[in-house]
Formats: sequence, structure tokens, C-alpha cells
Amino acid sequence: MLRYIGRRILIAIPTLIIVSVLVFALQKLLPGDPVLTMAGEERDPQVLAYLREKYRLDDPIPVQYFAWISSALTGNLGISLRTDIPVLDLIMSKLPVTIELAIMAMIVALAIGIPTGIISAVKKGTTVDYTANVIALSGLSIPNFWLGIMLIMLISVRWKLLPASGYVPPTEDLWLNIKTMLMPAFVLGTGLAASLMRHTRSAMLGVMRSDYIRTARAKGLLSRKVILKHALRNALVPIVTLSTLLFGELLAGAVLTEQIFTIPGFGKLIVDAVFNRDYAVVQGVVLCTAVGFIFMNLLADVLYVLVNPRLRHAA
Amino acid sequence: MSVMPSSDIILEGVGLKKHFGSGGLLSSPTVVRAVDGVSLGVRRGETFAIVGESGCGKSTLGRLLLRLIEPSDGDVRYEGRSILKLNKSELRRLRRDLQIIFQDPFASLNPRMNVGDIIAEPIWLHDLASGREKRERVADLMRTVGLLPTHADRYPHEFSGGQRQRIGIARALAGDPKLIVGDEPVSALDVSIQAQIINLLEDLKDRFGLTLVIVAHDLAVIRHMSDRVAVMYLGEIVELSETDALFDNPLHPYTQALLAAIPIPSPANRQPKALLQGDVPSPAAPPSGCRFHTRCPHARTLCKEQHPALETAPDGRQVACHFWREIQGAGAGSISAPPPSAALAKRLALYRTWRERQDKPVATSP
Amino acid sequence: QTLRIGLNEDPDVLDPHRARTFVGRIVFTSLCNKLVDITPDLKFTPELATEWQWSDDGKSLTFKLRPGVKFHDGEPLNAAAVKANLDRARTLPDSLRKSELTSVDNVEAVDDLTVKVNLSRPDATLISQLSDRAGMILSPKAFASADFGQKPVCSGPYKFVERVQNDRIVLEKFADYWDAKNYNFERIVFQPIPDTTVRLANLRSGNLDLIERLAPSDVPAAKGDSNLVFAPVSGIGYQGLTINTNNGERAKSPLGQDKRVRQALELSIDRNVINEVVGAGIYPPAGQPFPQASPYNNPKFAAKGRDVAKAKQLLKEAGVDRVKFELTFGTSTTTQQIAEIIQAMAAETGFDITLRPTEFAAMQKEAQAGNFDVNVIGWSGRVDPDGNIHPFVTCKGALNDGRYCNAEVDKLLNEARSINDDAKRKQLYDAAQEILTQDLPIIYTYYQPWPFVHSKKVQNFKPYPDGMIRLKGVKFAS
Amino acid sequence: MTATAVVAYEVALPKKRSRVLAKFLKNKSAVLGGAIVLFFVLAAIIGPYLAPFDPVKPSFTSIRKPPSELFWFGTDELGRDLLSRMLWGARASIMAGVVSVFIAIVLGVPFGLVAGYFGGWIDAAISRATDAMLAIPFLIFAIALAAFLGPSLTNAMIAIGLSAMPIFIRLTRGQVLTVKAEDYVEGARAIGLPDFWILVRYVLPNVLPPILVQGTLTIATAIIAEASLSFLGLGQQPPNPSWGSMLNTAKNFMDQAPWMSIFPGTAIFLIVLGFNLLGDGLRDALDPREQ
Amino acid sequence: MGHEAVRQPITEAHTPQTIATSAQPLLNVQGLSVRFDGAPKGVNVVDDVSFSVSKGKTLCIVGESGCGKSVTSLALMGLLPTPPARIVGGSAMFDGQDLLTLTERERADLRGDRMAMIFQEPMTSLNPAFTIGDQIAEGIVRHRRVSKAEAMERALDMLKKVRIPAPEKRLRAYPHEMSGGMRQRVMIAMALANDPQLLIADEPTTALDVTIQAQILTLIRRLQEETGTAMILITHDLGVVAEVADEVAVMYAGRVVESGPVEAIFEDPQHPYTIGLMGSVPSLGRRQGRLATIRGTVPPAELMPKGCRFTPRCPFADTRCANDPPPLAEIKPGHRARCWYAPLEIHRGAAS
Ligand SMILES: Nc1ncnc2c1ncn2[C@@H]1O[C@H](COP(=O)(O)OP(=O)(O)OP(=O)(O)O)[C@@H](O)[C@H]1O
Ligand SMILES: Nc1ncnc2c1ncn2[C@@H]1O[C@H](COP(=O)(O)OP(=O)(O)OP(=O)(O)O)[C@@H](O)[C@H]1O
Ligand SMILES: [Mg+2]
Ligand SMILES: [Mg+2]
Ligand code: NI
Repeated sequence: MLRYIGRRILIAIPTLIIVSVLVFALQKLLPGDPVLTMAGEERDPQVLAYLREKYRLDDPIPVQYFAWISSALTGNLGISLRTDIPVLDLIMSKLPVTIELAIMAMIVALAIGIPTGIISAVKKGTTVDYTANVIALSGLSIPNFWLGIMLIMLISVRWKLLPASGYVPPTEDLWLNIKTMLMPAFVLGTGLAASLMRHTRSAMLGVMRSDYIRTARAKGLLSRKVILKHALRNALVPIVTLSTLLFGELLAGAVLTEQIFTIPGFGKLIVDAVFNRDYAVVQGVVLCTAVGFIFMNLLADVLYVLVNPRLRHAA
Repeated sequence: MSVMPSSDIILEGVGLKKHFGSGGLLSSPTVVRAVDGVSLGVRRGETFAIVGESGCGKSTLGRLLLRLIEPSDGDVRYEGRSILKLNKSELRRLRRDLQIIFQDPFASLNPRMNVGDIIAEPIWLHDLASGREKRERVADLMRTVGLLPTHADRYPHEFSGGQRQRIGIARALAGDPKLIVGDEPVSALDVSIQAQIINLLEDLKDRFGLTLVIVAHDLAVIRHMSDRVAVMYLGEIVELSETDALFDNPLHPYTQALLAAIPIPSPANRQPKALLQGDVPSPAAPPSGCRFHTRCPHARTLCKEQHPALETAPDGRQVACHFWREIQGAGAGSISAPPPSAALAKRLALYRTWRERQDKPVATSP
Repeated sequence: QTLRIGLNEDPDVLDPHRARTFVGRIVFTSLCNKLVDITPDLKFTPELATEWQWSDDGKSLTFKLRPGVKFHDGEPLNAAAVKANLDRARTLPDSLRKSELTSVDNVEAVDDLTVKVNLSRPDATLISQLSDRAGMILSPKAFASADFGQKPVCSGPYKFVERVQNDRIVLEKFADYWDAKNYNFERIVFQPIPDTTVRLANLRSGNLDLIERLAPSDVPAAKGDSNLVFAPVSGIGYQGLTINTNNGERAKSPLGQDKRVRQALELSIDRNVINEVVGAGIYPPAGQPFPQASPYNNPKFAAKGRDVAKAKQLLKEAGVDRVKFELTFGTSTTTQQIAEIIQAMAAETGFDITLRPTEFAAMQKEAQAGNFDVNVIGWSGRVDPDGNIHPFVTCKGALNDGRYCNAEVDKLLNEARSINDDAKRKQLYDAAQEILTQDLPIIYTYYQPWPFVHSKKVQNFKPYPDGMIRLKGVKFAS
Repeated sequence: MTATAVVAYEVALPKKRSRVLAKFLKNKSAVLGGAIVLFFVLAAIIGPYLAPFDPVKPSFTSIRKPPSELFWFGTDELGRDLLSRMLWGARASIMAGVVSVFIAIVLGVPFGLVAGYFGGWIDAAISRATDAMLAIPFLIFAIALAAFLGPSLTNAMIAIGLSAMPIFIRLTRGQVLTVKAEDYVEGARAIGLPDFWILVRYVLPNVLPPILVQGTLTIATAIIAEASLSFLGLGQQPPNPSWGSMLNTAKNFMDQAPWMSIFPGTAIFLIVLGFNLLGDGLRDALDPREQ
Repeated sequence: MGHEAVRQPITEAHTPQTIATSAQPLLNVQGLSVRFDGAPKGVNVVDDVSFSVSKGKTLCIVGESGCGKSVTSLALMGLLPTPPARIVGGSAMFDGQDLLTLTERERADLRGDRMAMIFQEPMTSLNPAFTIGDQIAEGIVRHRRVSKAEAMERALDMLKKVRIPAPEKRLRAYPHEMSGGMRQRVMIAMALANDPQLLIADEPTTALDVTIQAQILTLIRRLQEETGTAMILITHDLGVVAEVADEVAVMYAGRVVESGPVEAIFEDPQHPYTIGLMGSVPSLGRRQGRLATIRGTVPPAELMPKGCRFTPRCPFADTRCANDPPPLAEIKPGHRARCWYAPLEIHRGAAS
């Protein structure tokens, strides 16, 4: 197992290098001049020149890249051009928020996706199946930004049940924290629920067709037990894997939802940084999310092995 | 290795080895010795059978002989020339001469090509014919294997297992091969269909002067079809012999056990059997010495320690056992194939007559 | 008592000398005192300086400082501190205030509470500059440290507590503030919420007490909510169309070369429609850079009405049939609507406009490079008239993207910035406008309002034309 | 044995060529999905000819009018007929979905084929690059690309297509690995078929169905992504409508003019639903294990 | 010992009934018909199937792939997927009860208790996620009032019974750690755990190698002798039939075409299909020329003839065969064949 993880980590290194090059190249390709953005309304030419010099923006791009990557390797991800805050501090302060949102969204997604998936697999071809399908798919097909605003309008403005947006750290006020995260988690979660539901459904269908389900029934077990013990246990393997992958995506993917609910997480950070040409932040944060994503992939593989006795014992 | 004069040998494997390094996703990598030092020679025009239990390396050997996979060691010679060093065009020529029929009629045809195209592909590839001529050849081939040429535009899923196997055979024949390897060509088929395919293969062999290498695990089929048999156990040949001699007097204890295990289709002759105990060991960790010693009723300490070589017995048979001389005859007569009962014989004869009569008016070939 | 304020975006670095954003200025208003402040009718009023005096030649300005003022770190605010600040603003390599203080030659601390600023040339704009970020006085002890931008130390009514980027900036009442009794809130929390609908929703649901820059589309909702007070003020900034008249190849079009074509374009636009349809009535038509509240505003140059016939006539005179150009604008819903309206209106007189929404960062660079026909631009406005016109239309103006260049205009505007006589200045500006309204390097469309909304319980809030939030006297209804 | 005898009764066998179609037609939700998609595609094709009003010309006299007999879907903030804009927008939105997925497939599938079939260092290189692209958040990737290429519908489609490409590389590669192990591929090698032809005639046709299914699902994602890019101003350019950009504007008028968001919102919901159902149905119809 | 406690009630519960019914067949299936939704009208996948098994006896069902062997056995076990499968006729009297009219719950109570089943695919028939012990014990806990620990004890006994080496270790093993033969033994242990009266084995050895097949067959036979369980063994290998069967039912295309004692079937086959089948099996003796084959394949459902379903492949068929389904007529006591012309030498002896 350790060997395996070790090898996977080795494989991740070239991936990370490609990510860093890609991100670097991508934002160098972006139109616009970060210095112009930084220099403000007045655009003092002297200041422009100074900033250009300071951030070595006139160096050849490979030189810039190596300068950045070598300092990144020493743990220095640079300083936000916009706010002077070290990128590492930014990442550290946003990471818990992002993780919390991801976890809550995942809970919502699992709570919706898995039961509907099971029900629609068991009731395949019936109205229940179609209804569950349509409900789950509706989560996928409503754009997050729109659903978000709808919810704010209804729940916060009209009914005044939950705060409209913002973020309160759980250390400050746990209850308020949960209340503020509820809507964004719901918006994000419903989007994922559809894919979880579909995968649960097809995994369950696949498993329900398998011979050992017939064996379980031949033992006289009742349907409920067959479904919840024998079938679900096996269907869980792909679901767990998928969940970790989705979680990896969530770590950085909540761009619009964070925007709407003004949640100070990674998504909002990156988008703002892209629009402000805050290079150091874009690079640092994307690199960090990539690490998270790769880690989640690794975790997915490890979990896959762990929940799958066939592989666990081979280890 | 073979005792026969080499001019008679069409295809020869010399010291073939194939080791699969199963990547060891989680554990340390294990090496599966699928084929471990096999030498054999296939004579022109014969039907050569390879038998053995599941996982003993039969398919791997078959593929090695066609160079569909590269051997880890050893050589394959076709018409006396090594086929491992061929250049592109020579290899292509070789691919015409040596063909394969697969076990699984459902997996061995491209589901997205119609039957006509499947059969025509070797013709197109080797530039044997084109246009009208090609279509005629395809129709001919289909007729040859007992398919209707009008079905050329159908897809494999529209055919039954037996028919698909015929499609596979037609395709194998399309390049005018000299030798066909059948990797369990009838194992997946029902008895009645199996009989049809066996007959077809025999007819084709006679008609086109083919050499057949049949991989199988059904000993009855082998006895019926083959001239010589190689018995494999865990990647090695343990006995190689003329078919009748092998069935009449198996030399190797494994062959003896194999024959003993066959159920006899005659309720009147039920008899208790000496059964082989245990499972086939994993080819990733084969036992030391004689690989069969873990299950062999005659095993002694020597067997555990020393690997027996394939010896040639006086009558030309080959066997890999330290004590084959002593246990000779232990398995003789293990197969008592009683003649069919009078009633059955009579009705079978009747059945044959009626079948022939019925087929005659529309019979075309063969 | 905590006052929660919803901002339109997240401020940048919290160092007044290096900051650039408008929202940053809102935060600084509570955090940092400046030498001079303004009144709602744009007059200067004492803040840190109790009085100031121009020398007769207009080349030196002497400030008397308020005694007993302390920085948040307890250091005293005296003449030396002011000198250190003005020197820092002029010399810090990445100071964005340099251009505002170019006229300053040196600063003298005459005595503990007297500062004398010596100029290299007379500069009428200086006071107004010092009423903004350039005049903010930071603790010299604190700005020596490298992370001042993250932990600003000033002398304003509120001191810095914490900042979570993209989330909030928290300020806390400074007990030793010289005017502490007039400030009623214990804490101020600024929350950046870029989406205006969400910002308003937060206000309506009670999470916020005050928001700035309401989108016009939300005006009816704000007005309709009985718990809210809609407090708009006409700003000192404007929106307009910058036309590329002289910047590279793209200027060589009928629109760039022939002022009649530009006049025709102006006449095609019905600013009242923009005000009503997009602006919900808070986008007053603009025909000149000076806001209505400004003494330099001249009714003579008020926004022209739409006149299709005349526009067509002008095009005919210019010898063109249909004029094609590309209209570049920043990606925002409101701007986009305006662009769409202009496109539709101008089409009727003979302009074929392609719309090109561009992300802001990209737009700036393209604009500088002359890679545009017409840009929709906005200017947040400065108290002194010079700031609203000089950088945009003088040949070397830093913000003159169209590179409009007219020696006469340059002469008039340069002179206007160097004299302190208001009446004289107005004449000069009028003369310049006479030319500019003919040449039309910029077509002004409307005055940028600052629509604030706050909840009913917030009392005594007074919106200022500069868009800043001044909390003196503001309190919650008890 | 004789040929004719063997197949005597088969002459009468009905043709089963349309088994996939039949299976598809039996699947109610798939047919529903297909019908929805067909409806919207038709709307996109002929809609503009049916549109009662000019979709881009503002009319200052009819701003934000609720649905009425004249304006079935009401009007927008510049007085434009929503129905007409929806009909024109259908084209943009569906194109955004279909074209970007087309781009993703056309670029992604060959890479996946090569990586999966040849393995070795080519595979390693392509796989690592794919991982890297997947590790960068989809929307960020799309935003950066769209910003680089400049905001326009075409560029948004390219950006979405490129961002969706790694999924197809990965999917194709995985499929190729399974197909490569099939007997019929070995059979093709046994007759001496060169790799290129094996890829084209054997591997590609057999990996295509799951890719097509993934394609229909990704179309849904792409339509939403276009809406999201519109939200950031990087999608369809004004004054031309797309459902995403309409929805984006409409969210500012949620209170005063709910119809402005209800119609495009519903349309997006329906088409995404349609494509999803269609994709599911296709998967079932193409999967021989499903009955 | 643990298993005593477990076994006591089992024997007590069953003895009276088995004694009372031992004279008659344990299971008597009459006219069983199963239809699949969407199949052409009148073409039942299993059509009018009748057979019976007595205590301690073995009935073999043979026939080509797809002829309905598995469907028949699943119908008896109540494991048919419904829909699409539907039992449209017949009765199956098991120990005085008609299996086909029981409620789902009653069937579930019966399954794994008084009747059990072994499946064809040992590799896939065990749940990969649970240990062998869990899977055996589960069935015991379901039907017996015993604790989990007692059930495990019983499971261990069963593993010993099916001759699994190192049974204590195997109890905690997962299916993937075992070979196909071992898994099939586990399946047998699982099926026999509650001492069923009837065991249905659906091709239990098809997937196994000959040497392993011989081991398993011997094991099943020995266990059957020990417990007196009645068995239905499904296979398509005539050799296996000859070795283990007491009674044989030959199925073709959903119908029983011939049934009778094993000797009768092998020595005196009546139905042309049975004869063709015998001729298709290569002999283990010296080669005797070409095989006699049955031509063609089973017709697809939509082309199924109205009369005898073997008509298109039968050398002896005529129009009567094509139109009128022959009855399963008794030829000799206990030996029935579904052919108009049986015995053939009498009706078809002379050339026509
Ligand atoms: N590509 C491969 N990679 C790794 N191991 C392989 C591969 N192909 C075959 N093996 C292993 O080699 C051994 C021999 O396999 P082979 O397929 O030749 O057996 P076989 O005798 O044909 O068995 P069967 O009767 O089941 O077809 C088996 O243990 C198998 O697992
Ligand atoms: N779920 C199902 N839906 C539709 N048809 C089915 C289903 N299950 C089985 N059948 C059909 O019923 C017929 C009988 O199948 P069955 O599994 O009983 O055959 P079998 O005799 O057991 O064959 P084998 O020897 O291959 O196991 C077949 O033609 C099969 O196609
Ligand atoms: Mg094999
Ligand atoms: Mg079966
Ligand atoms: Ni005991």
C-alpha cells in the first residue's frame, strides 16, 4: 500500500509541474497589463515603470517562470500584487472556508444523491424512477448563480430565515456559521447531487444484476436487506470514489457560488485574482487547488482499495 | 526437440517462455510464468492438440506460436525460419499463413462491422481481390462455412454463437492460411453446435490441406479431432503423444488423472474414481521440482526437489516424469467407452439416414 | 454597536499612498484623517489642519495643525509627521500619489504644529489633493514597517482591527480620537459584496446597515422597501465616451478625424432615455466634466438633446453615409445596457456600432495602446475641476487614451491649474470647454451618482458627492 | 453438412438493424429527452424566422412589460420581446453546447486513442498533461481561456471545448484500454492489420458510444458553462441574446420582472434535462447489458 | 458442541413431514409455464414443463443453452425477475404446498431453508464485500433462531463438511482469495447450511476444470447420500448426467421433450433431439467417423413453430409436427417422450 501511494505521489510530480507551467502560461496569455491595473486611475508612468521593474515583468517569460517556481519550492509563493498579503497566508485563511463549504455541499449532495439513486434503481422504469431522475437532474440544470439569487430572494429577503451572504468563522459563532453556509452548500450540493444520483443508480443497477444478489435472495434474505446490505455495500465502491473526486473539484470549483454568496473561499479568490491580474495569487492558489485535486484523486484510489476487499487483501 | 525430421515440421516452438510481470498494483510485482520452457513441433497437415486445466498457459502458447505476443525467451520457427526477426512485409505474409480462431464467439468479432466486411478484411488487406471478385470470394467463404451469402450485410449480434464461430472461421480462411490455431474454438458452444463446428473444421482441413493446432480442455473433442496431443500443466508440457496412444495408456500421472476425471456418458458404467486432490497452484508461485508433485498420487521426495525433463519414450512419446516407467499402466483403461446400446445405435443410424436424405436435395457443398 | 457597510468590491492595499481603489477611499475615510476635508457642497473644511494659508506668489502653503491629535499607536501627530508623510507620498517608489503632488518641491516643519509646503509652481489643485489620500497622515513609526499595507495605523476616528481578504475589514472606535464624541459606533465592518442584487438583499434581510452604489435596476426595490432609506447623491464623477482621435491607426476613421461626425454621434444619443431606461432616474445627463454641484459647471454646456435630423445633416456635410465603429466597454450589466441603447439610437442616424464588452484589465491596456475606436469610460471625479478634465484632454494627459491634442486647450488648462482665483479659473475652463464641446474628444453621457441605501435605523447619514461615507454624527435610532 | 440446411429458416429472420433505435424508443424518458432536444433544436433552426419582433432593437415604450397577448413572454429591460430573444438565443445556447463538445471530442478523442492504444511514454505524457488540465478548475480554465481569446461566443465555445477536452481524453483512454484487450482487436492483429487501421476500424467505433453519451451530458454542462461565462461577460456578446446572458441580466430584475428569468431559466433547465435524458437513454440503448 | 444446538431443531422440524411424504415425490411440477414480457404471443420461455423429484433422488435437467433450464429453476425458487418474467400456468407442489401460489414473504421463508440453490458461476455468485463466514452465517441467522456466534460455528462445520482445507482460516477469507472450486464448495456449504430438503444446482460444475468438476460432483453426491436431500441438477453435459442422475428430463426450447430414468434415456432414447444430442457428443473411444449433428440452431422466439418446437431441426418432421404440439406421452412406465413418431423405428423405420 505504501509503495503504491509512494508511486502515485511520484506520478503527481510531473503533473504538478505541468500544472504550474500551464497556469503560468495561461495567465501570461491573458490580455491586459497587471501594472496598469495596479497603478490605479492615475496611471503615473513613473510608478508603472517602477512596478514593472519590481515584479520583473519585463524579463523573458521562462526567466519569470523559473524565478517563481524556485521561490515557490522554498515555500514562498509571493505576495498579492493587489493587497500585499503573502499568497501563502491567503491560502491558509481561505482553505478552511473552502473545505467547510466543500464538506457541507458534499453532505447535501450525498444526502440527496444516494437515496434518490437507490430508490430509482430499485424502482427502475417506474414513475418513482422518472421523478427522482428529474428532481436530481433539475439540480444540475439550474445554473448555480441563478438558483443562488433565487434562494437569497426567497429565504433571506422574503422570509428572513437565513443570512443572505457572508461568512462567519465557526470559531466565532458556530450556529451562525452553519446558517450562512446552508444556502451555498445547498446550491453547490444540488448541482453535484445529480451526478451522484446517476452514478448511484447505475452502480446499483449494475450490482443488482449481479449473481451474488441472486445468491443473497436465494438464502431467503428479504429485499430490504439485500438492497441495503449486499447491493449498497458493493455499489458504494464507485460512489465513494466519485465522491472524493467531486470533493476535489469542489475545492476550487465553487467559483460562482462563492461569488453570489460572497464566501471568501478559493473560487472567489482565484476569479478576483484573474480579473485583477494578480499573478502571484492565481499561480499560488491554482497550484494549491491542483495539489488538493491530485490529493483527492489519490485518496479516491486509496479509498477504492480500502472499500474493496478484493484489492485490500491483495495489498 | 521433436523426434520427427524437421522437413515435416511446419511450425516449431523452441524453448518458449512467456512471463507476465503483473504490475503488482498494491503488492510487490509478481511474475506469472504463463509458459515456461515449451518446445514442440507441429507437423504439416496434422491436427495438433494442446490440453490442460484453466490457466495452465494454453492460450498464451497458442498466441506465442503466432507471435501475437512476444516471447520472453525462445524462438518460433515457421517453415524452418524464425518468425521473431521478420520485417514488416514478411510479417504481413506470415499473418496470411497463420490464423487464429478464438474461443468466445461473442467477443471475437467486431460488433460494429458487418459480416461481409469482417470476412473481406483479410482479402482487402492482403490485396487478394477487389470489387466484384472480392464480393464473390466473401460469398464463397460464407457458403463454405455454411452461412448464407445474403447475410453479408448483417452484424455479428444478429447471429447465434455457432454462426459467429463460422464467421470467425471464414475470416480465418480468407487469407488462404496454411495453419490455423483454434483457441478453444468449440468450448463455448452447445453440444449440438459444437458437433457442427467440429465437423466443419475437419471438412475444411481436408479440403484446404490445413494444419490445425487446437487448444482445448474437453478431452473427448481432442480425441475425436486430433492426431497428436500435448498435455500442459502450469506452463509446461508434461506429455506429448499420438492421440490414441495417449488415451489408451497415459504415461504422466497428470494425464492419467485428467482422463480419470472425465465423466463417462453411460449410466450403466458408473464406477468410483481415483480423484485428483486439491487445486491447480498459481502460476505465479509454481511448486518446486516437478510442478505436479503437490497433487500427484505417486509423488516422492525426488519430485519435490528435482524438475523432470521431457524425456522421449521408446515409442516416440514424450513425458516429463521421473517415474513414468514405474507407474506406466496406472491409468490404462481408465477410459472405458462402452459401445452405445443397441437401441441407441439403431436409432442413431436411422437418424443419420434421415438427415442425409433430407439434406440431399438442397445440398450444395461440401 | 456595530455598523455593517456593504461595499461594491474588495479594497486593495490599505496604504493610502499606494492604494488605488475607490472603495479603499471609503475605508480610509473612517480610518485615516487628512489635512483637509470637504463639505457636501464641495468646500474645503478643516480636519487635521485647523487653518491654511497660501503665500502671495501661490508657491507655498502653510498649515496649522490641530493640537493634541494622536495616531492609533499613540504617537503624536505633529508637523514632523506630516512632513514625513508628504515626503513618503512623493518618494515611495510605488506611491500612486506622486502625480498628485508633482508641484510640491519640499516640505518644512516650521514648528511642532506648523507645516509649510513649498511648490515649484503655483498649483490650484493642491488643497483638493490634500483633501484626499495624498493628504492622509499615517503614523511614521508604523509606515516604516514593510507590512503597513496590511496593518495601517492612522489617526482617524476608527482604528484597524482585522482584514480578511474578500470577506471583511473590521475597524474599531479609537478612544483617543480628538472628535470621539461625535462617533457613535463601536465597530465598523466593511463587507465587499460585488453583486448589487445580493448586496441589497443583505441590506433588506438585515445583515447590513448601509450599502453603497446600488444598481439602478434595484432602485425600485430599495424605494419600495419601507425599512430602507434611499439616499442618492449626484457625484462628482461622470460617464462618457472617449473617442480615439489621435492614437494610432484606429484614429484614422471618419469618427476620429472629423469632429462633425462626433457631433453627429452626440446628437444621436438621447441621454434622457439612458437616465430613464437604465438609470432609473438617477443618471442625470452630462454635457461637461464638471458636476452640477460644482461652481465650474456652466449651463451653457449642458447636455444636448437628441436631434436626428441635425445629426444626419452633419454626417452629410462630413461626406459620409454610414459610419462604422466599435464601442468598447467594461463588462457590467449597466454599462452593457447603455451600450446597447447607444447602439440602437445611433443606428437611426447612420452609425453601425459593434459592441465589444471587455474585461477591465484588458480594456485599460488596449486603451493605452490605441487599440479602440470608442471606449465607454467612467471617472470617479475629483473635487478640484482640474482633476476631471486636465488628465483627459491635454496632450500629455496620463488618462488621455484618445491622445486628443490641442495646443490651445493645453494652454488654457495648464493656466487654470496654476491660479488660485476661482473666477479667473472658471473663465479659463469655459474657454477650454468652448473648444472641447466642438471637438468632442469625449462625449459625456451622465453624471455618476452615488446611490446609498441604508436601513431606517441608521440616522443622520449624509451622502457626499465624492461618494465617501462620513460617519460623524451617524447613529442608530434608539 | 450443408450450408442451406443450416440456415434454412433464417431466410425469414426479420432484420434487426434498428435494435438500438427500438430499444431507445422503448425508453420513455429517453424519448422525452430526445423530443425536448429536438424541439429546441428546431426552435434554434427555424425560430429566428418565426420570431415576432427584432430581438436586438430596444423599444423604450415597452420596457419590462409582463407577458401579454402581444409579448407572449413579456419584454426585457430595454423593451425587447423576450420570446424573440429566446428564439434567437436558442441558437447561441445550443451552439455553445454542441460546438464546444464537438471541439472537445474532436481534440480529445485522438489523444485518448493514441495514449490508450500505444501506451508507454506517449501515454504517460498525455495522461500527465490530462491530469494537469483536470487539476485546474474547469471554470477557471474556461475563464482564463475566454479572457485570453477575447470575449465572444465563438471564443467561449473554444474555451469551454478546450476545458472539457481532458474529460474526453481520459474517457477515451480508459475505453481504449478495455477495447484493446478484446479478442476482436487481437484478431485484427492476427490478420496483420496495421495499427492505424485497427484504431480506425476497430477501436474507434467501439469507444465511440460511451463518448457520445458523455458528449450529450457534457453538452448540458457546456450550456451551463456558457451561462456562467455570460455571467462574467465572457459569453455571447450584446446585443445578441443567449439564454445564459439573458438570465444573467434578468437576475437584476428578479423582483420587478420575474418573467425575464423564468423563461430563459426554464429553457436552460429543459434543454439540459433533455440532453441528460437523451444521454441516459443513449447509454441504455447502446449498452447490450441493458434490456 | 455448538452445532448440536443448531441441528436439533432442524431435524425435529422436518422429520414428521418427510416421513409422511416420502412415498410421494417431494416436489411435483405440473405444466409450469413462464412468459417474458415482450415475447411473441403464445411463445413461453418455459412451456408446460412437468417433472418430479423424490427425497434422496437426483433429477437432471439437460438441454441446450437458452432452453429454459435456469428459468425453470428460478421460477421454483421464486427468484425470477418479475417483471419481465411472469409465471402463467402450472403448479409446483413442494411438500404439500404449491410454491407458485405462495406470497413473496412465504417464499423468502422457504428459500435457503427448506429449498436451496447453487449457481453456475462460482466466481461471481459470492458477494465480494463480505467474508465467507458472514455469507454462510447470514442464511442461518435468517432462518434459525440462533446467535451470530452460533451461526458462525455452524458455518465452520459446513466448511469442514465440504472439505475445505483450513476451514477456520477460510471463514474469515473473502471470496476473491479462493479458487473457483473452493468457491463452489462454499456455495454448496451455504446451500446446505440449513439442511434443505431440496437442492437445486444450476450447472454447478460448468465453469470448472474437469478435475475440479469431478471433485465437486463427488462431493455433492456424498453429501446428498448423507442427508437424503432431493436434488435437481441442471447441466448440459451428458457425461455428468450419466454419472449422477436417477431421473432425467431433456428440455428443448422451453419444453420437456423426454423424461425418464437415466438408464432409459441413455439406452433407449426416444426423442429425435435426445438421439441427435447423443450423436453430437464425441466418443472417448477410438474415432468413429463424423459426428451425427443436429442441424441449425434453436429458432428465435418469433419463428417458433406452433407444433413441436424441434420441427425445423428434426430429420423426421412433417407437417403434423409443425402444426400440432405432441403430448408428453408415456412410452414405457416412467419414460415419456414428446414426439408423434416415438418409437422411431416403428413409425419411421422404413424409408418414406
Ligand atoms: N496479459 C496477461 N498479463 C498477465 N498475466 C496473464 C496474461 N495473459 C495470461 N496471463 C496469465 O497467464 C496464465 C496462463 O494464461 P492462459 O490464458 O494462457 O491460460 P489458459 O490455459 O488459456 O487458460 P484458460 O483455459 O482459462 O483459457 C494465467 O495464470 C493467466 O492469468
Ligand atoms: N430476464 C430475461 N428477460 C428476457 N428473456 C430472458 C431473461 N432471462 C432469460 N431469458 C430467456 O429465457 C430463455 C431461457 O433462459 P435460461 O437462462 O433458462 O436458459 P438455460 O437453459 O439456463 O441456458 P444456459 O445453459 O445458457 O444457462 C432464454 O432464451 C433467455 O434468452
Ligand atoms: Mg485460454
Ligand atoms: Mg442457465
Ligand atoms: Ni459442534
